[in-house]
Amino acid sequence: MHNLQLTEDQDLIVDTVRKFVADVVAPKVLDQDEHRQFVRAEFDGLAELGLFGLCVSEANGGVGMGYVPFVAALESIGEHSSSLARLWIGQAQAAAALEAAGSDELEAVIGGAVLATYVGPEYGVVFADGKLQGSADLVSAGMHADKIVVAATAAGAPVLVLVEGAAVEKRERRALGLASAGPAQLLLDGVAATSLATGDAAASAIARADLTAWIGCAATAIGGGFASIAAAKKHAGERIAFGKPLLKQQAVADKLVEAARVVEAARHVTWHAARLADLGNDATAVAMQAKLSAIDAMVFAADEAIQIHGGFGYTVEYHVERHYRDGKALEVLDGGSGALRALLAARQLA
Amino acid sequence: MHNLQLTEDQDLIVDTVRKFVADVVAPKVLDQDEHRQFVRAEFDGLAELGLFGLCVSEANGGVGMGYVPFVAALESIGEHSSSLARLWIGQAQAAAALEAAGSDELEAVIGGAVLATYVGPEYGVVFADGKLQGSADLVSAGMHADKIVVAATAAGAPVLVLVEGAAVEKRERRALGLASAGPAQLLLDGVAATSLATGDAAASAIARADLTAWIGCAATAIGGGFASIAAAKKHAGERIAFGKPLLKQQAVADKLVEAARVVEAARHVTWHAARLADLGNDATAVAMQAKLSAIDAMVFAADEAIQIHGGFGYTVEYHVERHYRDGKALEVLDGGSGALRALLAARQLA
Amino acid sequence: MTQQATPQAAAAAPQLSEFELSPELSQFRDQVRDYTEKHLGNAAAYDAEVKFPRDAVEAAAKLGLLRTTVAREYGGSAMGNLASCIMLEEINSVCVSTGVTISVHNSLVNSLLGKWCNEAQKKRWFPKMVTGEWLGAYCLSEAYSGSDAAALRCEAKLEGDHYVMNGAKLWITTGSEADLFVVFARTGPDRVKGISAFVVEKSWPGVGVGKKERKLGLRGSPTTEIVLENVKVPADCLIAEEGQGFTIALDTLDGGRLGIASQALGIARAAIDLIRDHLAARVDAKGRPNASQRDQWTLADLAADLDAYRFLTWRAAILRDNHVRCSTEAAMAKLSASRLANRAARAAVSILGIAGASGATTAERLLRDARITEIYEGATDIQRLVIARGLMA
Amino acid sequence: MTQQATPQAAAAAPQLSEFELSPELSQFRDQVRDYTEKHLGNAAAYDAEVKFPRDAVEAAAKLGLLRTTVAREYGGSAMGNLASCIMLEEINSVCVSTGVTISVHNSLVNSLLGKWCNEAQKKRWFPKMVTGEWLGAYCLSEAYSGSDAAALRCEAKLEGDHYVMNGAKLWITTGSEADLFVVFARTGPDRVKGISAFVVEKSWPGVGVGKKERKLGLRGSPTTEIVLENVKVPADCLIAEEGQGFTIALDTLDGGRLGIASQALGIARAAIDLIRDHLAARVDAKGRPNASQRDQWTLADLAADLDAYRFLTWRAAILRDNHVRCSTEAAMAKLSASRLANRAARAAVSILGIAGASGATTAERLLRDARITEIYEGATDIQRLVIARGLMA
Repeated sequence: MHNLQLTEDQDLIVDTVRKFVADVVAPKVLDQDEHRQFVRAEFDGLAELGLFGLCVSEANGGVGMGYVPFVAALESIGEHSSSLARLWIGQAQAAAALEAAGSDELEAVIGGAVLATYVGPEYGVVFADGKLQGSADLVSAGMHADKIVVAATAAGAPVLVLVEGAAVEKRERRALGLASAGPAQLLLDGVAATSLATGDAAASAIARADLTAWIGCAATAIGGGFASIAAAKKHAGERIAFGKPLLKQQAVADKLVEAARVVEAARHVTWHAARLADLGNDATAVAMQAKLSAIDAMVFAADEAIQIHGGFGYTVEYHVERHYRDGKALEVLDGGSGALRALLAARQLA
Repeated sequence: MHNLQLTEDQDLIVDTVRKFVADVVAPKVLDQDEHRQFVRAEFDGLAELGLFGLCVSEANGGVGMGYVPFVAALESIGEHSSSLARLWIGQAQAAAALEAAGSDELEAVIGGAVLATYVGPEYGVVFADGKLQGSADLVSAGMHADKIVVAATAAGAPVLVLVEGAAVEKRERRALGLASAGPAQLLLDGVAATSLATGDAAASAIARADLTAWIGCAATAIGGGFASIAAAKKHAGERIAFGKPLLKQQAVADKLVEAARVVEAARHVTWHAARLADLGNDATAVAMQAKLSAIDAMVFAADEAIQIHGGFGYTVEYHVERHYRDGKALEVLDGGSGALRALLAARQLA
Repeated sequence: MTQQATPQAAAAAPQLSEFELSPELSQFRDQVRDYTEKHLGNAAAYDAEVKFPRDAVEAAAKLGLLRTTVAREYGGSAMGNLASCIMLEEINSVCVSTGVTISVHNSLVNSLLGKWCNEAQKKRWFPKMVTGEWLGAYCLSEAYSGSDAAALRCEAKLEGDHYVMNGAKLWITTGSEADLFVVFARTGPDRVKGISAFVVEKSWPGVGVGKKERKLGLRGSPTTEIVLENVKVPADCLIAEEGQGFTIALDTLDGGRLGIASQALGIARAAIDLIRDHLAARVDAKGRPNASQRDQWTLADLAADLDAYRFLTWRAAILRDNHVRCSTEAAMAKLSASRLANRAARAAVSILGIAGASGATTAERLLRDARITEIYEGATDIQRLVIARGLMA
Repeated sequence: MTQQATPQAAAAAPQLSEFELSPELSQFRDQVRDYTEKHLGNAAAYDAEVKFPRDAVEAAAKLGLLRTTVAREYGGSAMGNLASCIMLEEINSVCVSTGVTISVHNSLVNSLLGKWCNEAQKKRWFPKMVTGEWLGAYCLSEAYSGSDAAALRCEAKLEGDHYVMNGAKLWITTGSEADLFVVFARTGPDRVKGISAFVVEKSWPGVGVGKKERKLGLRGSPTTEIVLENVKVPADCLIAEEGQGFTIALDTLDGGRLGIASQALGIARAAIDLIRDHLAARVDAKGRPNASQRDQWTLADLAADLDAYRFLTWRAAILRDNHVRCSTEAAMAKLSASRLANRAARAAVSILGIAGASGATTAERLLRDARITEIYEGATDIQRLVIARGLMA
């Protein structure tokens, strides 16, 4: 068995997702992005496909297929809508944390009856006397989430808590990217929260949610990278300059070759992280590397794709400017690249 | 099964190679490099370990284990001596071409009784009337090879020919890197050659030799990259500046984290190429990507490792300057990066 | 000892001012900074609301900033390219939509009119152009000719005392707001020598504004199609002679590129300032500086390049002010500054993190705005082509 | 219209010469080029044979190139830092071993003596230093103090009319060939204020040359250990006052960094010239240019940066010639130029391919030589630290 090869069951899931995205998501994505429309209907579509339990064990009501099909499916979604992919990632983070915490909220999240999102430890939210202190910005689905799982600290120790979305004051954000994911600033001061887990259980739930985000973002970025390359290749094949298609200009061909190389290399790391996680091995470091590599690759590919498109690339109709923005927005979430490198240094150089 | 996991048989080979390199190669490598000594004894050592038939099928007298253990073993050698690794690659290229051409010279090459090297199509050597026209520079083992397999053209069509090393005029080269691999310029004008294969058979032999070089160089570069990182990490852990070990300087840690990330990413691509080849799939494009990525990674890692070493890194004792030179020397062989990108463009953008 | 190197070479220490602004230019820059503080406060709103910065441009006009490249005898201030570059860096560090409007008006249109028009033409149009009563637009690109400008199709047929012009121009900066268009059109079949330049006024029948582009950034500046349907262009609106259009276009672009290089420098500076302020504010519990080393290194690299590429830009501007051909030098400036602007803006988003991408700071707008500088007035690869040809000639 | 921007600002067009060399400096550069052509033909041999370029340095001395940073009253030509930078770019574009010998002699040792020594000291050492009868070396680094220079351990104890010096200095350029050493040693326990600077002559008892480094490049320039065993250093060989050593070291390094920046510019230029010539020679069957676009783009990027970073270097040199502190500017120059030299040399090897790595061209030597410029006289991260601190101050 070599890399990037799926089982029949996994293949079926990915095909289903691919069809859903092509039929339902792709046609609307430009308008939704430009007008910052929250894609609740598409989210519900993913729920109907039963995807939100993919990484949750069968014993806990999930599908138990793990990260490999999660990655493959997110790549397909990322090709068209990083916003939608990010919503799934938030839902998956919440599910991962709830499963680890043994919470009975899990079922509704898996089923999609509840739209959940996750606020990671990077926001430094504090939990005391049943209430939160702090805020979290650029939270995907922040405007619309029914439930928010928050990784907080209580007296310096990790604690996982649950907040009702309706109880939180929100501010809509005109963010750089992921515009259809309902990014918001959440003002959490004084908001009542329910403790789900403390100590080691909280730490392991938070670790699982982090892992889910890193692998999921990497997969989304791989999709965005490939989509950028495909768009540029198509444009370069059609556009004539200096008497021949752009694609026949060696410098243009070279950009595409390089972009493909870096995206494909990042893809191998991402799939490796997914496989390690599915085998029960420690995938933390590889998942962080995957996110770093995949984001770099997506931004690089989108940047080159814009350049190959020339003036067209600066306009919204050609999608590549969106991939460029979404790539940078994906980068800063889950702690950002600087935090990932610091975590990697702590692990690799200890 | 996940990436980078070997079977027991493969593991045994790699362990054997690792021990050989540590015991025999590593202690002498600095002197040999500085004095440009050809490492014939080490080459013979590899022959005794039976490695030269690794990628040759059992039916043709080889071991038939394929590219995966080839890659794993070359990584180990590359950690200490890219020169020795390059000698094996030349031998393996010759073996691959001879096997594809059905030549009975194969056995002696597999056994190591004959030291062979390979001159690729990038040199544009021409074969006419039983003799060659052209020359080839920076050919590893060029000074010492008993037999030279040459990918030439006859009337514009590919032809694979064999030349006796003794029949060729050679000039020793004071090259940038791979100093112990006996790099030479071969003056082939008028040299008598025996045709081994023509037409499709020649083309497929040449393709196999190319693939062997790309995968082999990539594996060697991964080894060199890891060795550079390991050396820098060791130095940074010991060297005190501004009151603490360099390793505790965030900028230094960050360099190591980044270097590890790019080398490991390139490694996944390399192993993927090896797996594809072993499964009989077309590994050409991935192998080219692997070489490009791995060379970039090795040079990047060695460059950062020199910088982390400071003044020490500029001296020969710390090995990292050698990895830097060897990385660049590996880059220009087998057509160089520009040629690989052009070949990739032709495949991916057709 | 024989043949000593001339000691007199260093008789006087070089003047400090060689890499610094003269007192006059320094004072001018301060005036422009004052303008940016007083009149560019709505930069974020122009972007969010996709609104032309009419008020900011009018304020610039009142200060005489729309006439820097026009000779005194036509009401200009004749400050030249170096002064224009300094002005444009300042304005673009706050608002690119205002900046590009002025850059096109000054560096492309007014420069071209002054250099290539005859006396009667200058007297006709400059009075409106130097006051900003009219804004200028530069109509070279078409749907099928971007980087390959000579492939343009818009045509102008001479019929008696006028040309009949038909075609459509794409990606026209200030398109819907400009009153005077310099239009490049085909007057003959030869790919290059068949191109001529004209002035076309907005009010003429058949001149229409077509599709308005929805863009990543530069959203306050309208980028539109200009449709030309049987436009009767009086023969005396031909600039220079028939067939000189391509020469004029390329020459003018050298100046235009300095404008865009300056825009890029402004964006880069704004991004670098964001990073610096962000890092300077990071302190540990005891108030000691605590910024990430990697981020500090990024800041250092960017700041060094900002200075370096500003010098490249000034060098080319000085050459152009001295009427020395500066295609290679202008291309170097535009290439380097535009790539720096994007690098700096991406770094600002990365380093500011959530605050960089959320819209809470200007970092995300800088990233969006910066991207155009590598595309218009000659994309990055065109600059490289110009430079490589210049070097290998 | 109110408050128009001053039209008089541009009364005179800026002088073209601002970014060009004055006629005097241009003539000096030509003299240096003539020197490089006549006397640096053995550059490859110095490298291959690990041989000090004694003949080339002596020829430079005869031409007065070893006295550019010394005042006239001491026999110098007082040409200053800008002229020295121009000279060093030329020399290093051909031979880095000669280049670094002269750079250390002029930019570090002679500059320091001129700025910090008293009259008697200058009269004592300059006669030998300006003629090149003696060569200078700068002894700051030790085995346990590279980037962290203040951690040095070499000590000098005052005993009556002399200091007794003990310690070992590492990575001393020109170590085995120099006659005069500026040595930084500890005269007190304070990390920074306990450091003093001395002149030590090679001939004194106890001064020895230790291990000679085997290096990646710069092989003609001997990099050695200097061992100091109970060396009696007369008290009048203390430079300035006790405790001023670190201040002197840092100040001197600003000038030294300009020398290394210029070395890097020379290496970069040589690499860029190799690439340009290689690409210009590539033609198709019909003789038309046929170089890879990617390689041309690389050439364009490198050439733009070469000009840009040369301006950074000149800017800092002019500041220093005007006695303005230029730590940030010198760090920007050294950081940028040294990184460019390595980038250009790596690109030359890649683009020339086999001919780049085989030893058939100078590309492989440039790659090896370039690497030191990011390391000595303040490694790249130290330059970044200096710049970031300067920006955030």
